[in-house]
Amino acid sequence: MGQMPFVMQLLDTLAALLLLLSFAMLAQRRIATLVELFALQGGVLCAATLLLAWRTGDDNLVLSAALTLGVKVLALPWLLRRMIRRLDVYWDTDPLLHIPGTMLVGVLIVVFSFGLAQPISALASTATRSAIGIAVAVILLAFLTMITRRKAMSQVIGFLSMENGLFFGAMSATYGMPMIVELGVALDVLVAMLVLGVFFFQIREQFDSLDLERLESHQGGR
Amino acid sequence: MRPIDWLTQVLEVVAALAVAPLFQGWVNQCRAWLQNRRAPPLWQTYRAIRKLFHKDAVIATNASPLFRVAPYVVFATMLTAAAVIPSMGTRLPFSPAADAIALVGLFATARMFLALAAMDVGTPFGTLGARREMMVGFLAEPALLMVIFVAALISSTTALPAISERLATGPLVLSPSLAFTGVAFTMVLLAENGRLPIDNPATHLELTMIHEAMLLEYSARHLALMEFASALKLMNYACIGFALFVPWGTATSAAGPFALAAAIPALAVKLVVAGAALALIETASAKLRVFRAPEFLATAFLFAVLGMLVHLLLGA
Amino acid sequence: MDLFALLVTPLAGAFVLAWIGAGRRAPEVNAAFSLGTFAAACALSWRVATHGEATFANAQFFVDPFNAFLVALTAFVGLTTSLFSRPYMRIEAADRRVTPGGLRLYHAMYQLFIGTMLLALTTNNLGLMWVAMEAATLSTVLLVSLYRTPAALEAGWKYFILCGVGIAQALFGTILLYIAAERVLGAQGVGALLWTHLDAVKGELEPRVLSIAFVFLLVGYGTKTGLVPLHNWLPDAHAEGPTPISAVLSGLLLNVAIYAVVRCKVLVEGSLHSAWPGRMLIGFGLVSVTVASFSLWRQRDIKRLFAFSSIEHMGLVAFAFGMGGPVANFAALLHMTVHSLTKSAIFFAAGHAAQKSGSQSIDRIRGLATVSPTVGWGLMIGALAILGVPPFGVFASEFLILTTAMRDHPWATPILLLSFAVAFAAIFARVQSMVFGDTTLRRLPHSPALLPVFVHLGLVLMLGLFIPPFLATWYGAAARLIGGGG
Amino acid sequence: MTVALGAPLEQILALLCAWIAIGAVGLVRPASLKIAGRTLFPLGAVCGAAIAVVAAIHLAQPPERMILPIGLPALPMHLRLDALSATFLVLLGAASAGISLFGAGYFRVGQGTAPGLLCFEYHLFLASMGFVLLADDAYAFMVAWETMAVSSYFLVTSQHRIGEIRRAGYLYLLIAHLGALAILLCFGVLQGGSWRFTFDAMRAAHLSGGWAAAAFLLALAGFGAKAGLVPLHVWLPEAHPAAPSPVSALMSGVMLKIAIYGMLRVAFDLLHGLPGWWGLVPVALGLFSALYGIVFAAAQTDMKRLLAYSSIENVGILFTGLGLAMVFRGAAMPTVAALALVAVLYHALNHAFMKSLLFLGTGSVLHSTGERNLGRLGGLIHRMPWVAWLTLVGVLAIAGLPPLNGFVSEWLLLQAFLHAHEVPYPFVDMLLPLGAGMVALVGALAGYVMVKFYGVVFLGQPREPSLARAHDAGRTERAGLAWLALGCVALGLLPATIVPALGTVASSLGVGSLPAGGGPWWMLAPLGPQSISYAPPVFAGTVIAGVLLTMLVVRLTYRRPVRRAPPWTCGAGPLTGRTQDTAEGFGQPIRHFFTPWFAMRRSLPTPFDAAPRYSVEIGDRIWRALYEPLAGWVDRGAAICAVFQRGRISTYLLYALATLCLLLALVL
Repeated sequence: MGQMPFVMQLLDTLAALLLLLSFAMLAQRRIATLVELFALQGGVLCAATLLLAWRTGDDNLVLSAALTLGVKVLALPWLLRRMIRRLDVYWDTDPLLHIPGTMLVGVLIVVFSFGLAQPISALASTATRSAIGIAVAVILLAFLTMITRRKAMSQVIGFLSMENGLFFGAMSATYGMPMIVELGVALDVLVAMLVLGVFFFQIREQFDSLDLERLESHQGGR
Repeated sequence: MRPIDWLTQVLEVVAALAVAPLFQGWVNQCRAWLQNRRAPPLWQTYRAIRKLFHKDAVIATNASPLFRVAPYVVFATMLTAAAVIPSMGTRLPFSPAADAIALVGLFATARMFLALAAMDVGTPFGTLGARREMMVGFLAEPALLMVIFVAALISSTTALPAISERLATGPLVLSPSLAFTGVAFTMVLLAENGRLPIDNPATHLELTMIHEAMLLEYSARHLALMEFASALKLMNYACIGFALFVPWGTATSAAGPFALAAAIPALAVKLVVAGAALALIETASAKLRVFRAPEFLATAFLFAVLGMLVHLLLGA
Repeated sequence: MDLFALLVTPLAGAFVLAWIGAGRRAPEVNAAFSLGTFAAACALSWRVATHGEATFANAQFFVDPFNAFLVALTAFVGLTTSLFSRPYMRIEAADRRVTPGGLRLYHAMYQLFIGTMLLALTTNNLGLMWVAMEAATLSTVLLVSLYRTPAALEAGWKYFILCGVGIAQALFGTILLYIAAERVLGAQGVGALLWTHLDAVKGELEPRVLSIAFVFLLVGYGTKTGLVPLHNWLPDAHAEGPTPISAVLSGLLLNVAIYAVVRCKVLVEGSLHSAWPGRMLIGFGLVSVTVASFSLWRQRDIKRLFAFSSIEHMGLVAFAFGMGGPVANFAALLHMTVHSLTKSAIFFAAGHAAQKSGSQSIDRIRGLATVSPTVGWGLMIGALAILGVPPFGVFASEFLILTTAMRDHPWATPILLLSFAVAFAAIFARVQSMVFGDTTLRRLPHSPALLPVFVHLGLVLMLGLFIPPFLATWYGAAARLIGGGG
Repeated sequence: MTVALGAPLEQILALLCAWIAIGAVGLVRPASLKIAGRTLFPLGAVCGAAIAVVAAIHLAQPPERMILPIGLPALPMHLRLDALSATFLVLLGAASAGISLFGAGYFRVGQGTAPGLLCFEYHLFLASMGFVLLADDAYAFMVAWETMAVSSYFLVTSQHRIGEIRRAGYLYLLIAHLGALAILLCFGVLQGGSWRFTFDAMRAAHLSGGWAAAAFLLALAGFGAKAGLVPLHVWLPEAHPAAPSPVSALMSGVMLKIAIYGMLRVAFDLLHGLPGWWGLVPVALGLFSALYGIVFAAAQTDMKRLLAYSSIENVGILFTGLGLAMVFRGAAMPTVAALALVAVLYHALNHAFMKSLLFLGTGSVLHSTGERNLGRLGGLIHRMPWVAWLTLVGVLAIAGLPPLNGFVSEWLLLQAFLHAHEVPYPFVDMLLPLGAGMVALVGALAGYVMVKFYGVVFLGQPREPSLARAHDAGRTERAGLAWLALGCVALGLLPATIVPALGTVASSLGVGSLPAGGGPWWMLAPLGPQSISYAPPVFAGTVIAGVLLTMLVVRLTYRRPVRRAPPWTCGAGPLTGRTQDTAEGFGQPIRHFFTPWFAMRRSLPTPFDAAPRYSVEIGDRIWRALYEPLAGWVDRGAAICAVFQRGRISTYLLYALATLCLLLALVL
C-alpha cells in the first residue's frame, strides 16, 4: 500500500501523543500540572476526532468532538482547577511505587495492550484501527495511575483520563458509538465530576486532607 | 411334660430351699477346720435365721416401702433362679420361661433391689455398700454372661438345661475353652457371693465390707430373708457351676425316675466337694483392697472372653 | 404505555421529591410513587405473561420473561422498601442523624435509583444499559455517604471509585462488542448495540473480539455484582449507607448487575460455541462463595455481616448461571428472587435492631426477642432462611443448584457445602446472640414497620413449599432464554 | 371403618396437619396458659394416640403412596407409608401421647418463650417428625428433617436468657445442620445417575462399590450426628439438659429414633450393592458410643446430663444392632439378620418409653425442687411417691432387668450375637462375638448408673432443707408418667405379640423373615418354638408369686410387731443429709476404672484448709481433640480471607487490574 496519506500519519502522531501524555501523567506528581496534562489530553482527543470527522465527513464525529471540547477540555479542567484552588492541594505525596518503577510497569502494560489489540484491529474496518492498541494502553495506564496515587484528586484525574482512553478507543475503532450512548456517557462523566466535587468538600471537612491513607479504616476482619 | 418333670421341678426348688443354709454351714465348717478353729454346728445358719424370725423388726424412721419390699423381692428372685437351674434334672417345665440370659437378669434384679434398699435409709454405710456392690456387679455380671455365652456357643442354645444336657450327653471332650471359663466362673462366684478375696462375710470393718454394709439397717425377718437369699444365691451359683462344668449325674430328658433318684446323691456329693474347695480357696487367698476388686473381676471377664476366643479358634 | 409509565413514574417522583423531599409527607409521597411504579410493573409483567416478549420505541426497549420478572421484583422490593423507610427515616431524622437536606436528597435519589435500575433492565440497547448502570451508581453514591461520618465518606468514596473504574471496563467491553457487531450488522448499524439484534446474529460475531469484550464486561459488571476479588466496595457501602439503601443495593442492584453479565454471557457463548464464559463465572462464583463465607467469621458489624452474605449468594448465583442449562438457570433465577426478598427483609430487621441499640456493632445488640419480638423473630427467621434452612425458598434453589453441581461439576460440591457450613456457623452464632439473651435496648420514637419483613419472609416460605405454576413456567421460559450449559 | 375415613396414609396426614393446627391455635393468644396447657396439649396427646393406633393397624399392610402437589415443580412431595415408617409412627404417636399429657401440666408462664409459642413449636416439632417418617423423596425429607431441627432448636432455647442454654442450642443446631448437609450429599450420591430424587428412583439405582460406600458413610455421618453417635455426640449432653423436660423427653425419646429411622431407611431400603462387612463400621462406632456414653453418664452430677449420656449409650446399642443386621444380611443369614433388625426396632420402642419416662420424672423433680444437681437432691420418694414409683419402673427397665422391656431387646440382641461367629468373613467371625461381651458390660454399667440416679435422687435423706417443700406432680403429669410406665410394662410382658409384628418390617425390607408360629402369646421364641425362648408373663408371674408367697408365709408364721426407730448405722448417729455418699462419690469407682477416658480437672483440699473443698470437673477428650482444632482451622481461613479487605483503595484497584489482566491472558 506504500506511503499512507498524511492525515493518517497525523492521526497516528496524535495517538502517540495521547500515549505520551498518559505516561506524563503517570510520572507527574504535581496535581495542578496533572490537570493541565489532562486538559491537553482532551485537546488532543478533540483534535483527533475533528481530523477524523474531516476525513470521513461524518458529522456525528463533529458533534462528539464538540462534546469532548466542551466537557473534557473546558468544563472538567475548569472544575478541577477551582477545586485545587479551594482545597489547595497542589502536590501529591510520593506515589506508592516510585516513578521509574511505575514507568517500567507502564511499558510492560503498553506491550500487553498492543498484543491485546491485535485481533481487534484485525477486525476493525476503520482507517485508524492501528490506534486501538494505544487506546487500550491509555486505559490501562490510567488504571495504573489510579493505583499508584495517594491523593483523592489525582486518583480522580486518572479516572477521567481513563474515560479519554475509552472515548479514543470508541472513535478509532468505530468512528464513535451511537449518538445516544455518547451523550449518555458524557452526561454521566459530568455528573460524576459534580458528585466528586461534593465529595471532596465532604472528605475535606471530615479529614481536613485528601490523603487516601485516612480512608483505610474499613477492614475485613476487625 | 411328664409328671416326673414337674416332680423334678418342685424337688429342685425345695431342695434349694432346704439345702442352701446347710451348704453355707458346710463351707463355714470347712473354713473353720482349715483355720484350726472349732467349727460351728452344720445347721448354724438355720439357727440364725430362726432366731431372727423370732425378733421384733426394727425399721429406720425414714425407710420407704422400697426398703421393706426389697427382702421379699430378693428372696423371690433367688427362688425363681433356683427353679431355672438344672441341679437335678434337665427337663424342667419352667425352663422355657427363662433362659440363661434371663437368669443373669434375675441376679441383676436382686442386686439392684439390694443396692437400692441399702441406699434407702441414707446411711453412709448403706450407700458405701451399695456402691461397692454395684462396682463388683458391673464387671461380674458380664463375666458371668460371657461364661454362659461360651457354653451357649458350644451347645448353640442359651437355655441352661439344654446346655447342661448337651454337655452331659455329648462325648466327653476336654475343651480348653471351658477351662478358661471355669476359672472365670470361680472368680465371679467368689466375688458375687461376698467371699474372700473380695469381701469377707465374717467382718464388719467398714473399710472392707460390701454385702454386710448393705444389710446394716435390716433386722429380724427382713434380715433373715436377706441372709437366706444370700445362702440361696451361693447355692444357685454352685448349681450353675455344676450345670456348666460337671453336668454328669443329673437326670437327662431321656432318663426315667431312677435317674432322678440317682441325681440327688450326685448333687450332694458335688455340693460337699464344692464347699470344701470353696473353703480352701478362701483360706488360701488374702482379702484384696476394694480398689483392686475391679482388676480381679476384669481378669475374670477377660478370662471368659479368652475362653470364647479359644472356642472360636479351636471350635471346642 | 405501561413501560413508559414504568420508566417515567420514578423520574417524576425524583423531581417531585427533589422539590418537597424534606416535607412532612415526603415518605408517603415516596411510597406512593413506588406504588405507581409497582402497578406499572405489574401491568408490564402481565402483558409479558399473556402476550409474551415485546419491543418498544423502535426496539430500543424490550421485555422478555427474563427481565420482566426482574422488573416486577425490583418494583415490588422498591415498594416494600419505601414502606419500610417511612418510619425508619423518621426515626433517623428524630435522632438527628440526617438533616432535612439529606432527607430530600435521600428521597429524590431513591426514586432516581429505582428508575435507573428499571431502565437498565428494560433497555434493549447495551450502551444505554451501561449508561443506566453508571447512573445507578451515581445516584446511590451520595446516599451511601449520607451520614457524612468519616466512615460513611470513606465507604462512599470507595464505592464511587471502584464501581466507576469497573464500569469503565464494562464500557470498553461494550465498545468491543459494538465493533464486532458493526461488522455483522453493517456500518453504523442502527441496531448494532440492540441486544435482540445481536442475539439474532450472535453466531456470526467474531469470537476472539467477543471473548476479549466479555472479559472487560465481566470485570466491569462483575465489580457491581460484588464478585470476589472485585467486591471490596460492597461491605463498606452496605454497612455505611442508610438501611433502606443497603436493602435495595443488596436486594436489587446486585441482581441488575448480574442480569447485565448474563445478557452478555448469552451473546458471547452464542458466538464462541464453547462454555468457557460459563467456566469463568463458575470460577468467580466459587471464589466468591468461599472467601465470603470465611470472611463472615470475623465480622463485628451487623450490616457488614449480611453484606458479606450477599457476596456469598451472588457468587452462588454466578456459579449457577455459569453451569447453565435449564435447571441451573431456573435455580439461579429462583435464587435471585428469594435472595433479594430475604436479604432486604433481613436488612429491614437489622436496621431497626441497630436503631434500637444505637449502634451497628453486633456486641451491643442483645435480646431483641425480648424487647421487640417482631424485630427479633424477623431477624432470626430471616437469617435461618438466608442460611438455606428448609422450608424456605433459599433452600429450594440451593437444593437445585447443589444437585446440578453434583451432576455437572462434582468437584465443586464439597467446596460449596463447606462454605455453607462455615457461613452457617458464623452468621447463626451472631444472630442468636443478638436475638436472644437479656436486653439493654431502648424503645423507638416511631413504631417500626415490619409488615414488609413478614410479607417478604412469607413469600420466601411459600416459594420453598410451593412454587406457583405461572411463576415456574415463567422461570422456565427465562431459563431456556438464557440457555448455556450442556 | 378405615374405608369411611379414607386410606391410613390420608388419616395420618390429616392427624399430622391437626397437630400443626393445634399449634397454630396456640399462637392466637401466646400468653394464655389456659388455652395452651389445659386444652391444646391434651388434644395433641389424643392426636398422638390416634396416630399410633392407625399406624399399628396399618403395620402389616402393603405400602401406600401419595403425591402432594407442593414442593418443587419438577419434584412434588412424595409420601409413602410402609411397615418401617408405620413402626416409627407408632413410636412417635404413643410416646408423644404420654409426653404431651405430661406437658399439659408441666409448662408454666416463666421467663422464657410464651406458652402459646412454645405450644406451636412443640406441635410443629411433632408434625415435622411425622413428615420425616412419611417423606418419600429427598426434598420432602430434607424439608421435614430441617423443620424438625429448627423447631426443636427453638424449644431447646426457650429459656434463652441463660447463656449456656444459648450455647447449647447453637451447638445443637450447628451440628444438626452439618448433618443435614451430609444427608443431602448422601441423597445426591444415592440417586445413582438417574438424577431423580424420589426414593423410588434411589431404590431402583444400583451403585458401584465405592459410591455405595460413600453414600453409606455420608448417611452414617448425617444421621449419626442427629442421633448423637460418638464422636458427633457433643451437642447432645448440652442440648438435652438445656431444654424443658418434655422437650428433652421428646428429643431423647423420639427424635433420636427418627435419626435411627433415617439410617435404617438408607441402609436397608434405599442403598443397594454395599458389601455386608461395611456393617462393622456402625457396630464398632455403636459399641464405642455405648461404652463411652454410659461411662460418662456414671461420672455426671447433673441428672439430666446423666440421662443424656445414657441416651448416647442406647443410641450406640441401636447402631450396633443395625450394623449387625447389615453384616448378617450381607452374609446371607436372613433369619438372624431379621432377628438383629427386630432387636433394633424393639430397643427403639423401649428407649422411647423408658427415656421419656425418666426425663419427665426429672422434669417433675426439677419443678418441685428447682434442682438439677444430684448433689442437692435425695429422699424424694417420701415427698413425691407417684413420681418416684413410676420412675422406678423406668429405671428398672432401662437397667435391662427382666421382666421389663429393656431386657427384651437386650435379650434379642444377645441372641443375634450368639450367631455372630457363623459369618463367613475371616476375623469378623472372631471379633463380632466380642461385641456381646461389650453389650453385656454396657448393660451392667447401665444398672450401675441407674442405681446412682435413682438412689441419689429419690432415696436416702434430703441433702437440702429446701427439699422438704417438694410436692408431688399434678394429675395430668401423673397420667403422662403412668402412660409411659404402662408402655414399659406392656412392652416387657408382651414381646411374643410385638416381635412378629416387627418381623414384618424386616421381611418387608427384604432383610429376611423370622420363622412363623413362634409360640403362644406368652412365650417369645423368635427362632421357632423348639429353640431358645423367654416367657415374660410366666417369669414375672413366678417372681411376683414368689414375693407374695413369701410375704404370706411370713405373715402367717411369725406375726411380730414392726418398730420404727432412728437409723442405727453401727451406732454412729445422728444422721444428716450430708453424711450420705454424694453423686461424685458414687461415680468414683467408674472414674477410677476408666481414668484415661476422662479429661479431669480435680482440686483437692490441703490438710490445712479451714473450709476444705473438693471439686472435680469432667471434660470430654473428644471435644478438645476434634472440635477445638476444627474451629481453629476455620479461624485461620477467616484470617486469610481478611487479607482481602485491608481497606486500602489502591490495593483494591490493583486486584481489579490483576483480575483483568489475568483473564485477558487466559483468553488470548
